[in-house]
Amino acid sequence: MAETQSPVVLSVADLSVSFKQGASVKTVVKAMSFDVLAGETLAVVGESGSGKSVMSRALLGLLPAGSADVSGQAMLSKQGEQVELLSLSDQSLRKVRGNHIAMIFQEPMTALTPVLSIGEQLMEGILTHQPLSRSEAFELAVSMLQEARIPEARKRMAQYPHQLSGGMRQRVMIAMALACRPRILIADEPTTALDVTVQAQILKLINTLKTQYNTAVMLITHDMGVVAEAADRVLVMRRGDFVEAGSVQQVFSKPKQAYTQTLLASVPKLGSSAKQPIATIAENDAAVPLFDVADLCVQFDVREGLFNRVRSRVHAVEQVSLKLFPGETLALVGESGSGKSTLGRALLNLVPSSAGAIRFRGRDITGWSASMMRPLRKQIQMIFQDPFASLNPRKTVGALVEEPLKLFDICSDSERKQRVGELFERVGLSADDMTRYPHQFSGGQRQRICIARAIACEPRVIVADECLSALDVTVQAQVIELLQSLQQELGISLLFISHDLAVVEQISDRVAVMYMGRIVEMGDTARVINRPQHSYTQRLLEAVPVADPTKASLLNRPLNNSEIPSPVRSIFEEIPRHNMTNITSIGEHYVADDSAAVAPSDVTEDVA
Amino acid sequence: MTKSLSLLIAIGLLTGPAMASNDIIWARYGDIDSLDPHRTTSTLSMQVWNQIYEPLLARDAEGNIGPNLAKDYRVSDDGTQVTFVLHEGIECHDGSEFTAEDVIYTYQRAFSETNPSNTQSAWGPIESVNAVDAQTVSFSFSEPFGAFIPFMADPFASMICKSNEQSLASFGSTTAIGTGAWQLVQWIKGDRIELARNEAYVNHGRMAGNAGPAKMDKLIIKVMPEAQARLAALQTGEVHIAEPPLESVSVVENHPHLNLLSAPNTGQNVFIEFAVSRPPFNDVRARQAVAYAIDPDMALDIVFEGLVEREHCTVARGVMGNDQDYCKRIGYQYDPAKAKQLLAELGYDKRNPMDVKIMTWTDGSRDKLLQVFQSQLKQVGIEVSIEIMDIGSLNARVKQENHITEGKGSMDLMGWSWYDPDILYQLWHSPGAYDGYNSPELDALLKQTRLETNPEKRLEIVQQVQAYLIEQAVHVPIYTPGWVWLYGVNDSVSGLKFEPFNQPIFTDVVVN
Amino acid sequence: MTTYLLQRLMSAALTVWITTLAICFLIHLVPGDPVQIMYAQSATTSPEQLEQIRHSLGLDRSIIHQYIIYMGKLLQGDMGVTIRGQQSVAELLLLRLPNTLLLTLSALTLAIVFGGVSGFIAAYKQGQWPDKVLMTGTVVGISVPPFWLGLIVLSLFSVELGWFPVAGQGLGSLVLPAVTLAACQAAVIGRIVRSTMIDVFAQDYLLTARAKGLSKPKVLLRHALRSGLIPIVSVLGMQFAYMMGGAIVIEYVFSWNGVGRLAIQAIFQRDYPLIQGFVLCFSMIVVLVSVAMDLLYAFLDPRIRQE
Amino acid sequence: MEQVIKTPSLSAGRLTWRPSRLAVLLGIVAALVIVALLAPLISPYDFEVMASGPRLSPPSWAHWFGTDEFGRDIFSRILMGTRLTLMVGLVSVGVSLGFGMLIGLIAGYCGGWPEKLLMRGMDVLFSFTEIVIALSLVAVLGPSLENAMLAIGIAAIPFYARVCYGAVLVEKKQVYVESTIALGASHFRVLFVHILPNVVPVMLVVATIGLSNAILATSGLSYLGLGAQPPSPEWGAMLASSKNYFQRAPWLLMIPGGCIVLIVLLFNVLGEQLRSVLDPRRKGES
Repeated sequence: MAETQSPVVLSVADLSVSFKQGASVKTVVKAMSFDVLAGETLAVVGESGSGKSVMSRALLGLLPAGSADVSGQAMLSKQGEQVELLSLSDQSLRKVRGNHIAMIFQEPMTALTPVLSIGEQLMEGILTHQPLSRSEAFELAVSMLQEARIPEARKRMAQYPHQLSGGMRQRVMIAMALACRPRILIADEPTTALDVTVQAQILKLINTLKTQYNTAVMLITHDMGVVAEAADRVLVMRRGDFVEAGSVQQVFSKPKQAYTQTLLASVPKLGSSAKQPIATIAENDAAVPLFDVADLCVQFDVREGLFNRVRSRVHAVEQVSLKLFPGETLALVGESGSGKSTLGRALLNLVPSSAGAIRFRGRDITGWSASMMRPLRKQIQMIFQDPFASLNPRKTVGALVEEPLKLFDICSDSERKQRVGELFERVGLSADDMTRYPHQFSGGQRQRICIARAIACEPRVIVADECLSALDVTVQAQVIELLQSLQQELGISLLFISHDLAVVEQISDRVAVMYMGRIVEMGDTARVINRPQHSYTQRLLEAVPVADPTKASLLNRPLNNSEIPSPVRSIFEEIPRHNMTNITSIGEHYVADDSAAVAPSDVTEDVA
Repeated sequence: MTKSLSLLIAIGLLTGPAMASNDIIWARYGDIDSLDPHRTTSTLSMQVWNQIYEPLLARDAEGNIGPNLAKDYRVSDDGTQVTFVLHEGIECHDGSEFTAEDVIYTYQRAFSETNPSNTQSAWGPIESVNAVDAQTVSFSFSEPFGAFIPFMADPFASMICKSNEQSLASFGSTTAIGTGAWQLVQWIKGDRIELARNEAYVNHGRMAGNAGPAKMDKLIIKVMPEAQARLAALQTGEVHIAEPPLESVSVVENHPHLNLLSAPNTGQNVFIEFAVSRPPFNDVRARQAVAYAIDPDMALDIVFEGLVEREHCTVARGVMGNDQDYCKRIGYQYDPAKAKQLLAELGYDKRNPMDVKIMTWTDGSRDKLLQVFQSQLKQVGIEVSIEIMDIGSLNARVKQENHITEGKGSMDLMGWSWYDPDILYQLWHSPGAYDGYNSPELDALLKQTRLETNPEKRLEIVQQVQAYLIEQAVHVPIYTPGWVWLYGVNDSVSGLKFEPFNQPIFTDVVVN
Repeated sequence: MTTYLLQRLMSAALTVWITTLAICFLIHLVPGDPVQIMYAQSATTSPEQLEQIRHSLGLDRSIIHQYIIYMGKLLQGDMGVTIRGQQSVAELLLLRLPNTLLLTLSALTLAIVFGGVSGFIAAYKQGQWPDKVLMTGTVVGISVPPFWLGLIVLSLFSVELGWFPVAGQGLGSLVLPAVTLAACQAAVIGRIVRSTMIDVFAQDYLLTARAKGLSKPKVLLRHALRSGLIPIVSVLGMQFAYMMGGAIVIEYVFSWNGVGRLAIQAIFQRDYPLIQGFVLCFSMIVVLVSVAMDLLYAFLDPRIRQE
Repeated sequence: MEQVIKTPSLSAGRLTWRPSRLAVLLGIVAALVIVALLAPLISPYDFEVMASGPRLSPPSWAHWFGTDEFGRDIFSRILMGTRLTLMVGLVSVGVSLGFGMLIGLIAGYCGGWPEKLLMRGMDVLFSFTEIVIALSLVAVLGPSLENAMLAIGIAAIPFYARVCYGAVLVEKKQVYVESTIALGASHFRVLFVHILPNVVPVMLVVATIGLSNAILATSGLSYLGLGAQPPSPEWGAMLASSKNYFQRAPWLLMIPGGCIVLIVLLFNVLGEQLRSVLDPRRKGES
C-alpha cells in the first residue's frame, strides 16, 4: 500500500486534449490535474467516451500530431530531475517512452507486431534504451519473460505473436513494458479483452512486478471490480471531465459525486443480489420443459493436410443435457471457448448438432432444416452480444422491428405500424424513432431495439447471448431491468448466456457452468454461486473481481497460471462418458463426476 | 530474382542490333512467315527470300523475261516440253554447285505428296521433270501451259539447293540455302532477319547493274509493326529504308534527309468481288449497282492523295491485256442515278436499303477507302458494314462466304499480284481460288488463255475474258498498286532498285 | 508451410490443366473450318488434301481423342506449328518470352519502386498535401490509356528529342516501353500501397512500437512496412498478371519483340496453334508468378511460415 | 474514443463537403448522358458525312476539334463517340456485374460445393488475365465492338465475383444475418433483403471504377484493331485510324485520347467519391 507521503513521479496539471474536426474543435480531455505517486496503482475509471485513453496517450505524445491539440503540463521526475513531457521534442520524448514511462494496451491480439518474433520485439526496446550487447539484451529479455511467468521463456523468444494465447501475449506486453524498469506503467484496459481467470492472473502479475520494481501503475479501466481489487487510488472521469479522486476505500465507501454513486450502484456485485427462484418450477416437476436437451454434442471438423482430411474435431459442445422450463431464466456461464454460445445456437438449430437430442415442447427437433425450423422461430428468439452488428445497418429500425411481424403474419398490415410503435415504447424508446437507422442510436438503445425485435412475435423463449457485455455498466443495469420486467410481464423463458457471474447471479433462477464444452455444474443459482462444488466453478468464482475494496482479495490469493486446454481432439480419441450427479435433495445441484480430472493441475504459485 | 533479371538484361543486350556502318537496315511492318518459298505467299516473305534464292529466269524493268540461272530455254513445238540450260559454276551458299538436280529437288518439294507447295497449281500440269545432264533440265506437261515460262521468272519459282536436304527440319526457319546475292545469317523471329553478302555471287540476269556480290556487308530486315515507330525510326536515321505510313507520306517527302521511292510495275491489282452464292449479289444488277454507285476516283483522291492510280483492268499493269483505254470503255462510270435505278428494279430503295457487308485486309489505308465507299453506297441506298481482317483470314472468309447460301450479302476488296493474265484463270475458272463466280462460257474462255501460246491470239482471248468479267461485274477493278510499294529512304542510301512485282534489289545499294 | 506449398502447387496444376482443356477446345468455338483457314491461300488444295490435313491434325476424331493427342504432344513440349509458315510454336514463344519478361520485370521493378515510395509517403502524410498531390497523380495515371501514352512518349523522346531509339531490343530501347508500362502500374501499386499502409498505420502494434521509444525509421520500416509488405505482396502477383497484359499493347507500340506482339499478329492471322500456345504460355506464367508470390507471402508471414 | 485516434481525417467538415463534390461529379455524368442521348441533335455536323469541312483542318470556330482525314467534323464524332463509350462501359460492366454478382452471391452465401466449384472456376478464369480472355474471345468471335464489349465484360466477371463473394462473406459473418435467421427469415429473404442491400454499395463503387476499366480496355482493343471497326466513332477506334497522322495532324490523336483520359478519370474519381460515401469501412481514404 502506498502512503500519501510517497514521492510524486508524475504530476499532471491542466491537461486538455482537443481534436480538430474541420472548423469545429472537440475537447476530449478537459483540464485534468492529478499526481501519480511512486509505487502506487492509480486507477483511472470511466465509461466509454470519458477520455481516459486519450489522456494516457497524450502524456506520451502518441496522439496524431496533425489533428490533436494537447495543452497543460506533465512533470515527470526521473533521477531527481524534472522533465516536462508535453513540451518535449519527439526525439527527447522517445527517450522517455518505454524507458521511464511504459505502456500496455487493451487488445493483446493486435498490440504486438505480427511479423516480428517475440524476442525481436522485446530486444529492440531494451537495445534502444540500454547500453547492452545483443546477447545481454537477449538474456535480459528471457529473464523478463520468466518474471512475467511465461513458461519455456527461451523457446518463446523465437515464436511469433500468433502462436501465443491472449493471456500470454499480455504477459509478453508486460515483460516488454517493464524491461527498462520504468517509473510508471500505463496499463490501458489491460484485462478487458481477457477471460476472468486470465484477468486475475494478469492483475496479479502487474501487482507483483509493480512491487518488485517499485513502479507506479496508472491502470485505466471501466471495471469497478478491477479497481476495487487492484488500485490504491482512484480517479473518476466522465466525458473528459474530472469527477472525483481519492483512495479506493474512500471512493467506494463514500462517493462524493452523484455520477460515482450511480456508477457504483450499477455494478452487479457477486454474492449480494441473488434472485429468488420462481416457486413454480421446483414444485412443478411435471411441467413439460420448453427445451429438453439430452447428451447434445456439437463438433466442428478441423481439416488439415494436403487433401483436407478431417484429422481432428473441435468438441465445442460435449454431452450436454439440460432442461429449460417455462418462465424461468437459465444462465449458461463459462469463459471464451467453453461452448456456451455454440450450445445456444445449437438449440435453435443454427449450428448442426452431431449427437444427442433436442426436444422443444416435447417435439424432437434435432437436425431440423432451416425451412422446418422457420415456423418454430416465432416461439424461440435470440438476442446477441453486439447490438451494433446485429442490426442491419441499411434498414430503418422500424422495418427491422416490423420484420418478425411480417414473417409470421402476426397482425394485419394496418395494425403493424401501430404494433411496432407499441413495441418501441415498451422497450423505452419513442415510436418516432422508427424511421431512423441503427447507427443513429447509442449502444443501449440498440440493444433495446434488438429486444423489441425479439419480443415482437411474443416468443416463449429468448436466447440472450452475452447481450449485456458490450454495454457500459450504467446502461447494463437498465437493460437488465428491462429484461426482468419483460419476463415477468410476458412469461418468457430466458436462456441467458454470459461470462459475467455477477450479472448471472442477479438475473437467473438456475445456472449451468460450462467448461470445455461440458456442463460441469448446474443448479439453483444461489447454491452454485455460494457453494460451488466443481473445481472449475470454484476457480472461476475466485477469479471474479469484487467491486468492494473491503472484500477485495484477488491479489492476495495464490493463483495458478494454467491456461484453458484446447477442446480440439483427434478423431481417434475416445471421449469418456460424461456423468453428472445431483448432490442435493432439495431442488437441484448437479456436479460433474470428473471434478478432480478437470481441476487445473498446473503450476500453482504462491505469492504473499 | 536479381540474378535472373541480370541474365535477362544480358540476353537483351546480346540480341540488340549490331549496327555497323556497312549494314543496310530495312524496316517493315511485319515478319516473314517462312523462308521456304513453298510455305507462304505473303509479299513480306517473298521480298526476303527473293534475296536468298533465284528463279531460273528473270525479268527486266519492263517485265520482259530473260535468262537468269538458266542461260537459255526451249519450248517444244507442241508446247508440252520445256527445257532449261543452266549456267555453269553457280554456287549455292554452302559451296555446292547448282545443277539440274537442284531444279528437280525444287520441283519435287513443290509437288510433295504430303506437303505440297502453296502455289503448286501455278506450276501447271507437269508430268515429269528430267535431268538431261548436269546443266540441262527438262519439264514435261500433259498439255500446253502458256503461263509456265512467266512463272519460272517469278520468286514463287525460286530454286532451292538440294543441300537443304541435310537440314530439312530447320529449312525455312534457321537454314535457307539458295544461290542469291544474300545468304541467311540469322532470323530472330518477330524481330529481324540478318542477311550477309554472298561473296561468290555472280549476277546472270537480275535487274541490278552490279555483276558481282553486293556492295554492302549486311542486309538487316527489321520488324516494326507500328507505322508511327517506323516513321520515327526513319526520321532519326535508325533505319535506312522503311515503308512510311500512307497517311504521313508527306512527312517523308518534306523531310530534308528522306526520299520517297515507289516500286514500279508491282503487278498489284485491287478490286471488288462478290459472293454470288446468294442474294443480292447473285443478281448481276446488284453487282452493277455497286459498281455504278462508287466513285473510285474521288475515293482514291481522298484516301491516297495521289499515291495510287485508278485501275480499270482486271490484270495488272505491265501484264498482257492491261489496256486502260479499252478497260475504261467497257467499265463503269460513277452514276448514282443508274445505281438507284438498278436497285429499284431489285426492290431496294432508301427506306428499304440493301444491307450487305464488305471485307478487306489490314493496313494500306484500305479501311479508309471502304469508309468512303460506304458513305457513297449509302447515298444510293446500300448499307454496308466494314470488316477488316488479316489477309489469310480474308482469303478463308471469302471462300466461306461463297459457300453460304443465306444471310447478308457479302463483297470484298481483294488484292492479287501476278505476272500473267493466268491470274484470271486461277481466280475465275471453276472452282476458282475462292469457289466464287463461274460459268461454262467463262470457263471455256479461260481454258483458251492457257492453251493458246500465240501471244496475239492469247491477248485477244484475255480481252474477251476481261470484257466478260467486267460486264458481269464479277471483278470490279479499283486501283493499283495496292500494298507496301512505297519506300521512305534515307538520302544516304543510293542504288535501291525494284524488279517488277515490288521486289527490291539490294546488290547495288550503298549507304554512305 | 510444406502443406501450404503443396496445396498451392496442386491448385496451380489444376488451373493449368483446366487451361489446357479450354485451349484445346478453343479451336472448336471458331466459326468456320480451321483447316480451311489454314490452307486458304493455297488456292487449289483439293478436298482430299484438306481431309488428309484434318486427319493428320486429329480434327476428325472425337473431342476427347483430340485432347489426348494434344496433351500427348504438349507433354513432349510440342505445341504444334503455325499456320502461316509452319514454324514451331514452342520455339517462337520461347524465343520471345525472355523479351516480354525483361520488359515486364523491368517495368514491375520501376512500378514497385515509384509506386511503393509514393504510396508509402501518401499514407504517411494521409490527408496532407503530399498525399493529395500523389493521389491525384495516381488517379490520372490509372486513367491514361497506355497505348496513347506510348505514342506520345515515342514521338516526344525518340523523334523530337532523340534521346532513345524508336525500336529494337537493346537496353536503350527498353527504357521507353518499360517506363510507359510502369507509369500506369506505378499508379495502381501506389494506391494499393497507400491503402494497405493506412490500415497498418492504424494498428495498435505501431502504438506499442512507438511507446517503446523506437525511432521513427524503426517504427516505419521495421514494424509498419514489414507488416504492410505481406498484403502488398499478395496483390503484386495479380499486378504482375495485369502488367503482362499491359505489355501486349506496349510491345505493339514500341516494336518490342515479345510474345504479346506475336499474339496480336497471330490473332490477325487467325493462327490458332499460335494463339493456343500463347494463351497456355501466358496463363502458365501468371500461375507460376502467383505461386511464387504466394511462397514469398508465406515466407514473409510468420503465421504461414511457422506452420 | 479509440476511433477518434484511428481515423483522424474523418471529420464532420469533410463529410458535409463530400456529397457536394459527389453531386458535381454526378452532375457531370448526367450531362454526359444527356449529351450522348442528344448527340445527333446537338452535333454541329453529321458525324458520318465526309467533307463537312476541308480535310485535316486544325481546330477552328467552324470545327471546334478540327476535321479528320475525310473532312469529317471531329467534334460531332466525339459527341457520337460519347454515346458509344458510355454504352461500352455500361454493357461490359453490366455483363460482368450481373454474372459476377450472381456467382459471388451464390458462392458466398451457399458455401459448400457451389462455393468451391464457382470460386475455383473464377480462379482459373482469373489466371487467364483479362486481356488474354479478351484476346482469345476476339480471336474466336472476330473483331467488332460488340464482341470487344462482351469479351471485356466476360473477362472481368471473376473480379466482380470475387469482390461480391468477399463482401457476402463479410456480411454473412455479421451478427445481423444470424439474428435475421434466428428471427425466422428464409435464406432467400436473408440473401436478397438483408445481405444484398449491404453488398450493393460495395458493388456500385466497384462497378463505377470498373466502368473506367472497361472503357480503357475496350479502347485498347479498338486501338489494336480488335474492337470497334471503322467508321465507328468509338474513341479508341478514332485513335487507331488516325494515329498515322500524328505528325501531320496531332489533334486527331490528342483529342480522342484526351477524351478517353477525361471520361476514365471522371468515373475513377466518381468511384472514389462513392466509396467514401457508401463504404463506411473505407472512410478516411480518398
